[in-house]
Amino acid sequence: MDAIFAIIAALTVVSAAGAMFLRNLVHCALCLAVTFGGLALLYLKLGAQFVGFAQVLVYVGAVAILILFAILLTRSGQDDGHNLLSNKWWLGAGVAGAVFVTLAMCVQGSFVTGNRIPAAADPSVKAIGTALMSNYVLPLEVIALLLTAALIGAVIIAQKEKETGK
Amino acid sequence: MLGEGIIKGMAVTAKNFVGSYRDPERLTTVEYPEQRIPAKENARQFPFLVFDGDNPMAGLRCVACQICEKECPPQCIYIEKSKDKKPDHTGKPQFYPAIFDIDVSVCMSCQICVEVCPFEAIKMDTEFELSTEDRFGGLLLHREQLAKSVLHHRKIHPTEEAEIEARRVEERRKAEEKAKADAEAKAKAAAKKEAVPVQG
Amino acid sequence: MDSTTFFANLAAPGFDQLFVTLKALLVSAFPEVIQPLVSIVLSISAIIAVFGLLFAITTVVERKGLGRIQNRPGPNRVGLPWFHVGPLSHLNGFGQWLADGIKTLIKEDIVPRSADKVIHFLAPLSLVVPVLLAFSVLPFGRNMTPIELDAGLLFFFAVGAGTELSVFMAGWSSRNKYSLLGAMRALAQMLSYEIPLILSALTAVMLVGTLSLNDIVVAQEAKPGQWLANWHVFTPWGFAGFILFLIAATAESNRSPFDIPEGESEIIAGYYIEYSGFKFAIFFLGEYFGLFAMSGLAITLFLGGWTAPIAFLSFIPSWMWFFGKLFALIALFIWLRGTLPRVRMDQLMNFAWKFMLPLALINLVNVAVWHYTGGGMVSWVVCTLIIGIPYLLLGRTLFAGQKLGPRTYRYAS
Amino acid sequence: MNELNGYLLLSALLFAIGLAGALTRRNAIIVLIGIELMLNAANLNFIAFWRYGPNPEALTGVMFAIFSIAIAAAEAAVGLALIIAIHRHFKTTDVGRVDRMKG
Repeated sequence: MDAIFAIIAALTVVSAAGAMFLRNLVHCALCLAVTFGGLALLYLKLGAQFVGFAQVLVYVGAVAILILFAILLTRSGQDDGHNLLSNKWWLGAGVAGAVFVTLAMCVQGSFVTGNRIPAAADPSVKAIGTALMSNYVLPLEVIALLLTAALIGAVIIAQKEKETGK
Repeated sequence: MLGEGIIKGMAVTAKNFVGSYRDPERLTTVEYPEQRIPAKENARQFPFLVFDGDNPMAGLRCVACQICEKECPPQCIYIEKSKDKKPDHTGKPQFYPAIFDIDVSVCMSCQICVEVCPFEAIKMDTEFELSTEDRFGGLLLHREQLAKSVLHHRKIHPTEEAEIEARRVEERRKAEEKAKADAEAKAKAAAKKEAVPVQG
Repeated sequence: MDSTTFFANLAAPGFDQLFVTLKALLVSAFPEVIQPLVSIVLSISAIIAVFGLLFAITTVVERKGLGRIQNRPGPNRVGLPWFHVGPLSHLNGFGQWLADGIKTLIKEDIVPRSADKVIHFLAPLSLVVPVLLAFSVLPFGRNMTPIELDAGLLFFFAVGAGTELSVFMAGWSSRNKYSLLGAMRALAQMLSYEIPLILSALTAVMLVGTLSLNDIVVAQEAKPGQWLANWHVFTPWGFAGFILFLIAATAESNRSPFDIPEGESEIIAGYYIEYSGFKFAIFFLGEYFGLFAMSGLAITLFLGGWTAPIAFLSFIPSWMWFFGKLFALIALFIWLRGTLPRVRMDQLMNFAWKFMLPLALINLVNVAVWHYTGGGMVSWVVCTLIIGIPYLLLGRTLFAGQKLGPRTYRYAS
Repeated sequence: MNELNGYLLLSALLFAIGLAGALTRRNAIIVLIGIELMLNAANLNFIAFWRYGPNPEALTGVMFAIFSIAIAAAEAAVGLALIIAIHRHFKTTDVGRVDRMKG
């Protein structure tokens, strides 16, 4: 447990909490971007360079921007002040707390996590590419299909109302 | 074909770029403090007082009639008439302005003072570099600053000044003739007076 | 690059490796423990100094160049202070950047009362930091890549994504409708043009088979026995890719003719309308750094990076080649800015999605065809046709239904 | 506490935060953000287990993370499109008030 991990982890957790519980939705989305950045740093620290950069490219560069666009399009940038939380928020908070306690107890009590030594090998981009094109070619194609479907689906969903209104 | 226009446009700009170095005539910019465009004859900024001869204060054409002061729309002229009189260019004794101030920060360059002046004593100047560190006192011009030689006016408005000059020469000639005629008449009268005793 | 490589290069000093040797010498002067730190600090300060100066010079050169294009002399007054004697006292206006810098430094920093102060403050910083990070993977010369990353290109695009967020932050936090409009325009434009940008960059990656920028440059160097270098721009797909990349890079760095996010005549200055003083200067700096980074990447991917175009010219140091090409590209951008009028928003989007994207996709196929046909005369013809015919067809459909006759004026003429 | 435990606990905490946000907030966009956070927490687990696992050469964890990122992007796009469509229809993004099946 070194200092760098502690700093990044603290940054990530604090910004994640901000993303969930800040009043202004734009602040939430910006905090979310920081969380994604922190996670990318954690990936880099774990030696997964490709995943870390892909995380920044996809999440900070696309998903965070998409969420910001959605916030502005639905004009929910400023909450009206009341009713921030749902009626039975204590139930949700209790469930989340219970989940965390359970997970933490599992992690601490598990024999699997005992004293592992980090593996040395850094995966080169070439190895990832080869794996994508050999072992994982079927998932890759499925993902391609899924992304295409999602693209078309998103366009249709967002446009639907307009067409019927005509 | 797509992109053709871009290439044509870039050729044009490249021609201008190279041309501006090879042919200084292309540069339309006038680098102001060093280079200046000579002012157009009808250019006008703020009024000044015209004087004849070498002595600015003695040669002022202004007779302190105060028409311009009354006509000035923003009321930027202040005149105080003198107590004594001094002769004008025709030799007729006239008042002169003891104080003649123009606040150029108020003046709107309308030229009405010039148009109403019966004595061609106030004219529009082309001087525009009037910036000063004192925005109240520095822009209130007194008659010493306002007085400028008729030669200056001839330089900036040659056509107009030539007209005025001709008129004034005519005036002077008439005045002289009149003076001469008066003198003659006087002389005749004197001669008559002298002759009367001879006759009588 | 690690210190062992530096010491290896000490053995072969020369003009080409001047800076590498110098850095190795400087680093070796420090105790062993802090050597990596010193190496990093040296790289960072070199990048900031060199590109800061380049930014300063570019602002003046751009204004002078634009002036000459419009038959004006441009700024030619400001020289060095206290040197107003002799013919060089004006430096022909090349002291302008210093005056501008001092002016922006000492100007009042105004923050709108209803602005989101924290985000308003963070926005310029989050623009400059990612852009500076992007420089760290560019190969400026032989052995002169600050950080040799296996996924250098991915890193470049990943940090580039951060700038989009900062544009939004600036536009939203200012509480000004024009700044928000500018930010939304900028975001839409950046997201749309990022796709052709990455797709056209991928062509080089596909052929070379690596994401490491230094390896891409090495692959373009002239092989022993060749007189012409293997620059990607010398091939049909590479030429098309270079043009597509250049257009997308222009849009990505908000340069004219794609400067509608700033659109002075419509939305005043876009997302940085509410910035003044030093924060504005940082935005300005960030824009230009982005331009330099994009130009550097274009050079690396298509113009052979630090390699010489003709083999016998390789006696000229590699870093000189890189910066020479950088200057040439900057000049090209200035030239374009002086030539083309600003496009409309719908034209911009149409161009991105109906022209750039299909062509970039076709170009990817083109590279594969080039690779499998071997790069001979046949592949030249085939590849030119593969990219040329869609270009003509798409160019025609883009203008279908538009009358582009000579312009008529109702009152003038 | 060893390093893997640290990552796993962090991941659990992030998951819990995301879950809490998704369950307690009213705004649909925040719910979506919570879901994204949970997905990211899972990704962190994948990478951590890959790094500290028995054979990292197999790249299984990395592959999982890559595919998960792609799916999350698709999910975000569709989810936000849905939210925008809902907003057009109900003029609200409050999940508590979107309670009619019939349009």
